[in-house]
Amino acid sequence: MLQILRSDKTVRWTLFGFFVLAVTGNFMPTWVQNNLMFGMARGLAVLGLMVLWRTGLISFGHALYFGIGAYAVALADKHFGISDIFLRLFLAMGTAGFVGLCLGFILRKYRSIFFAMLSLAFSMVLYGVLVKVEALGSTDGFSVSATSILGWVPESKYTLFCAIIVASAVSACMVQYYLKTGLGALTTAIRDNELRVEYLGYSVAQAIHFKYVISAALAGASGAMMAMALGQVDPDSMVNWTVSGELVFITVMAGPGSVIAPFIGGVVFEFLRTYAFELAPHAWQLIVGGTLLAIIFFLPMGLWSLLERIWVRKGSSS
Amino acid sequence: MQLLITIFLDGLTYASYLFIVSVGLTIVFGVLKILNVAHGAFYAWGAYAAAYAITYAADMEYADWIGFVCIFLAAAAVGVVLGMIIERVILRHMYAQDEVLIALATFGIFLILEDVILLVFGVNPYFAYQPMALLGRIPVGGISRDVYSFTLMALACIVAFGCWWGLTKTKWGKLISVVIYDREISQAMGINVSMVYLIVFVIGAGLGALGGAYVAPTLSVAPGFGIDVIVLSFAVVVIGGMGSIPGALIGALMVGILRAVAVHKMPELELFVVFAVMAGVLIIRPEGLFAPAKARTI
Amino acid sequence: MNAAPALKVIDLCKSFSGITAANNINVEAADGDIIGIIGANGAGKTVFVNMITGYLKPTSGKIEYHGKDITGIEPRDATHVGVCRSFQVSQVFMTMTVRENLLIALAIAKDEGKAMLSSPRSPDLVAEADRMMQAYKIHDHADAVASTLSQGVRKLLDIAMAVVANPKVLLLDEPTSGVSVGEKFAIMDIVIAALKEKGVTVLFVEHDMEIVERYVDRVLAFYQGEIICDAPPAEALQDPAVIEYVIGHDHAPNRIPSAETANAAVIGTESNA
Amino acid sequence: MHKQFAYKVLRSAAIASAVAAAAMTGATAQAKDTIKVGVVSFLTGPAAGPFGVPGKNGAELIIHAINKGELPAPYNTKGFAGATMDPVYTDEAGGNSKQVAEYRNLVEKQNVDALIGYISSGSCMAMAPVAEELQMLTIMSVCGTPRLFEEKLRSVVFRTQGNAVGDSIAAARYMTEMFPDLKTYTGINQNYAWGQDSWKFYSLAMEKLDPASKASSNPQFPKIFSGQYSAEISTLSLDKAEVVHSSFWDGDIEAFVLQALVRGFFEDKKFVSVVGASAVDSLGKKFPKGVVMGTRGPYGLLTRFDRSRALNNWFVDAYKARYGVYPTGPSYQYAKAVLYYKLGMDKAAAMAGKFPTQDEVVAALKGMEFESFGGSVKMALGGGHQAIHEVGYGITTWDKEKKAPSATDVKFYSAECINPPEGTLAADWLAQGMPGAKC
Repeated sequence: MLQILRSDKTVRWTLFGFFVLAVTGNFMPTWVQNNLMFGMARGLAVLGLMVLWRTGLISFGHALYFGIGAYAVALADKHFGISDIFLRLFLAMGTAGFVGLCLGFILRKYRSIFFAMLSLAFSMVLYGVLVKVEALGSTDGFSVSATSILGWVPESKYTLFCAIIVASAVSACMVQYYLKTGLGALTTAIRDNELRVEYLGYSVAQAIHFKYVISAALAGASGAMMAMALGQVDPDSMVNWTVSGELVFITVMAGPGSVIAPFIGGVVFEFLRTYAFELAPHAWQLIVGGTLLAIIFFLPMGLWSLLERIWVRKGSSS
Repeated sequence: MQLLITIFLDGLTYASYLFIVSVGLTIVFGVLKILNVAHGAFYAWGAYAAAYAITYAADMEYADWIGFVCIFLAAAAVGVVLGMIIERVILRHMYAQDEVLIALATFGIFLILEDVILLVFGVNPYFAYQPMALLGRIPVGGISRDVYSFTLMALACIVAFGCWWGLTKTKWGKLISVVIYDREISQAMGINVSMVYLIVFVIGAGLGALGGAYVAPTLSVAPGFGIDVIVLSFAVVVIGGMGSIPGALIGALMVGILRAVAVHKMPELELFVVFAVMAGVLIIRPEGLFAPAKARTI
Repeated sequence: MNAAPALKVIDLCKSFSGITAANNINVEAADGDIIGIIGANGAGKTVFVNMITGYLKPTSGKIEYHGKDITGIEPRDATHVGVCRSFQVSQVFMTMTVRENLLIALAIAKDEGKAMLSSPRSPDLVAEADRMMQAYKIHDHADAVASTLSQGVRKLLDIAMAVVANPKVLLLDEPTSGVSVGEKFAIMDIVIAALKEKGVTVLFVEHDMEIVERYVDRVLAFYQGEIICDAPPAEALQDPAVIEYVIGHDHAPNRIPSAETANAAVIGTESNA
Repeated sequence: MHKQFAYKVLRSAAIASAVAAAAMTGATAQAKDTIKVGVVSFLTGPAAGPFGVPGKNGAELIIHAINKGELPAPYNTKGFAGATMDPVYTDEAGGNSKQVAEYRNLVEKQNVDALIGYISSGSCMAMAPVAEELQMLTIMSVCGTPRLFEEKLRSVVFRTQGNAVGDSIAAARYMTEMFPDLKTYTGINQNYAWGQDSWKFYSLAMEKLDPASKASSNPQFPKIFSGQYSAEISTLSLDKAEVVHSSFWDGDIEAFVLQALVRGFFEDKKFVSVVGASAVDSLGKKFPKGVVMGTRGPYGLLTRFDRSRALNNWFVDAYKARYGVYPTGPSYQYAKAVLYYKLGMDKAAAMAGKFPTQDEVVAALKGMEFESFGGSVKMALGGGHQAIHEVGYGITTWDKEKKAPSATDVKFYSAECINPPEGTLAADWLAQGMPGAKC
């Protein structure tokens, strides 16, 4: 495993880039830090969706795992006062991963629109429970207390900022490694021709199930990070179908080109929304929706392909 | 007994509403293979257009029954105008794309239309109660109910019958079913598929708008009021089988009745049941209760 | 173990909602046999292949591999036991290069996919892929994306990927359909040579009687889901029933399968793949 | 080559952010002839029309007047501690998490000096922790859940609006006094903090005030903004209870009234609405007569035509002149919050003898008592952070000569009559039978 990672350039540049970001982050105004945090946190979920997308599957229900992650943190905080970042992440990813594992047994048989619809249904079931049960905070949700690291409570958000960046970097590298292995290569293979994969002697269902669990765990981590960065969870901005929509939106906007793309996409989305909301409080959805259409029409392979193109042009001209 | 009647009628009312909203969605999916998230926006637009027309008529002190005319005109207008624009300008360029990607595009359209509503109609809610008030109430099962909700049921029946008749008994209906069966071949046979698509989409949008327009008098028509409808109608359509009209009818009835039972017996399950049923049906019968089950793809 | 025939099919039947696609089929094939399957379209050739390789579950009957019951197993398990197949319409990974195609195939084949957890580009896998490409004479196309290949090369790749798992029994579904006349014999020479030296039992569906005559030890003639003749080619191709129902009276030794048989074959898979 | 590119992208990104960072740090305005204040209310969504916009208007009117020094005496001094306020109006819609993000943006990006607003109890509960974390003075104007200060004391968060306890107890007192023979009651409330608390305290108060009264076993808690209530209305109609209590607000109250009205609901049931006055205005003549209506304080419907208070008269006239409609509850509540901020600033400035720091303002605001457009306000609870004031109820009717909705049998209950003393939890106080209540 290690020598693959060492030999892989993307991994190196990812680590380097995130490192630079972490350092410069210290000098950024807090609102930029916040938007970066939110963007990165969302990026984690998008990374998982990207893995699914490469096999040709788009889930309209990943808010389920995003929400599970977020609520795992909130509930553990409320009832057991758990504030340690590692515990929180472990709980969030564990629960999300486990639920993903269970639902995976059903979902792995589904494709295209049916896959999308069934995952939507599952996520809405959770939503229906959350908004109606007072013990789960109903539509108010809960606020989440500050995060501690092995007993030490940092006074500035910068520490969490770094934590999120580390988490993002690590998961980006893991996924990169995963895509490098035979299993990873299988993602495209399955999208191309499931029949052949089966006849080569590999269970497509199993491969998809595995990817699904990965994406669920990542979405869980994403939700947990979001909860910690925001200090608040609630169903409408964590579990409702619009959240799944947003995640898919970012996935398509970022494009499947690279494991870095999701994080760029997430950050771009955060800033897009912040400014749209500031410039046109009455029409910010219009701006966001317009961008979505534009991307689908003119950049089917997402922002990453755009960056790629720019770079290629630069390269050829110089 | 009293309770049973009430639950049944509440369920029926809600089911009729759901059916009118969902049938457009299912038709569009059946023919164009598009899962149209923007359907919720048509619903909202229909409601706004109708509410606007009705309140205007009321200010002009026209007779109250004019309100009903407004409802249908508004629905038709929204269907034709928005439906045409969206199909011609955006969707027709996407039919080659992957189903889910188109669905995402319609999500974008939905976001846009939502805000355009704000820009056109403002943020203040509209109250177009005249048509509902006009019809008054009758006592049924020990409590009094509004006659309007019964006309809603009637409308649902008319729509259902209309769709069935239109698809099975008319030339256009036959064309459509041919196109559903095989797009390429029908093109080869010289059917103007793109025209069929346009007309079907307009009808679908119109039905969505009609749903909104007809319930407008019972609600405060306010911003952001198409959002919940989308997933509800998804649930209905999926339960019945995407693309199946009788399916939409059964789906609507199931969701409507179940929700009514929940509200009366255990309110906290009200939302849960709807999607639990949706998931359950998808698990047991992915193509829904009515669409024919397809062969395994692997 | 090897006492039992490589492949033994007993009273195999298959019917789709009333229509009988296979009726009491009995076949035995020893190690190294090369068997040609002929028959008009819809005679049940592909259904037969699909049942042996687990794509279709038989309605009744039994399939044995070296005496081991493999009736109705999943395709991947058929591959694991050593029964592999190729397809009428080549089933390859269209967006990948020839080498990548083979690398994935090898990674999966290698010790039941444990190789999947490391990079499929490991030197030994790459070397093996190159060896395969040499054997199947597609090394010139090593880095060409599959979707850009000619039918013939794609067929070879398809077959090569089927062979990767070192099958003992290999079913080739119309290896030469849709291939230009020039390529036909080239392909068959390559394939049969490669398989003979491995001692693989081969059953292949074929429309071109010349190919059948040239390569097979035995012919199975299908008609309406039944085997109407099981004999060496010389004998079989003279059999009146075969001439009547399979070849047609205008049987000329250098008959070229017409375009429509090829296309029909293509549609054939669409209907059940 | 591709990897090369990845590297390039990242490097440029890194550089860009570094530059951005360099540019943006040190961007904190110190000039205090103007102060920037975030004013948050629903600008979109179903709550915008009936609550957000009237609230925003109320704030706008007062801010304008204060900047010009046009408020009636004694408030006719110019500005906030001399500074003119530059308000940033933002939208409260879109869910708590989005609001928290927006709050951070206002504080950290727009560098506001304080925040005023928030209508939904959900928002208030979500914002309070952030306000504490960022130590940003925040004056909540409308939201009503008592949890805000009962769960924990806040250092920089204030609320100039009495909480659901007062509203509910007042409702219960009014019902037991006006309709002593209506013994059974049920309720329909939104399923979140505000709705849950309103129902909880109303039924607790009823138990104490009229032990013979009986709550229904099946009160309804629909999701906020559901809009369709025909099934709920049936349930309530089937219920034998004579009284129906509701804390519905935003678009929901209108929708409910419309759907219930046609079914003669208000003839069969005595309807108690804690905060539905916005519907009385939006539905006008259409609104059913004989509904027990609250306004969460001495304003809106109940005091509209009561010309006894100079401040109230000025406010009603100025508001009507500027916006062409009568001010509703939210207008008063936002105006009150802005006024409170001005008083705090002025007082702090007077004490400090210079432009006050936030700590000085907070100190000045603590426990302040002042006369607002709707009656007097005492910051008595939550360590001087939570307001108490009188709350009134009346019965809706249509005023023929004024051609406007109005209320009869209006009764007000003094702050001390409907609120627990400082330091006692409302639930405990009710359980003990409201000792020391001065009515």
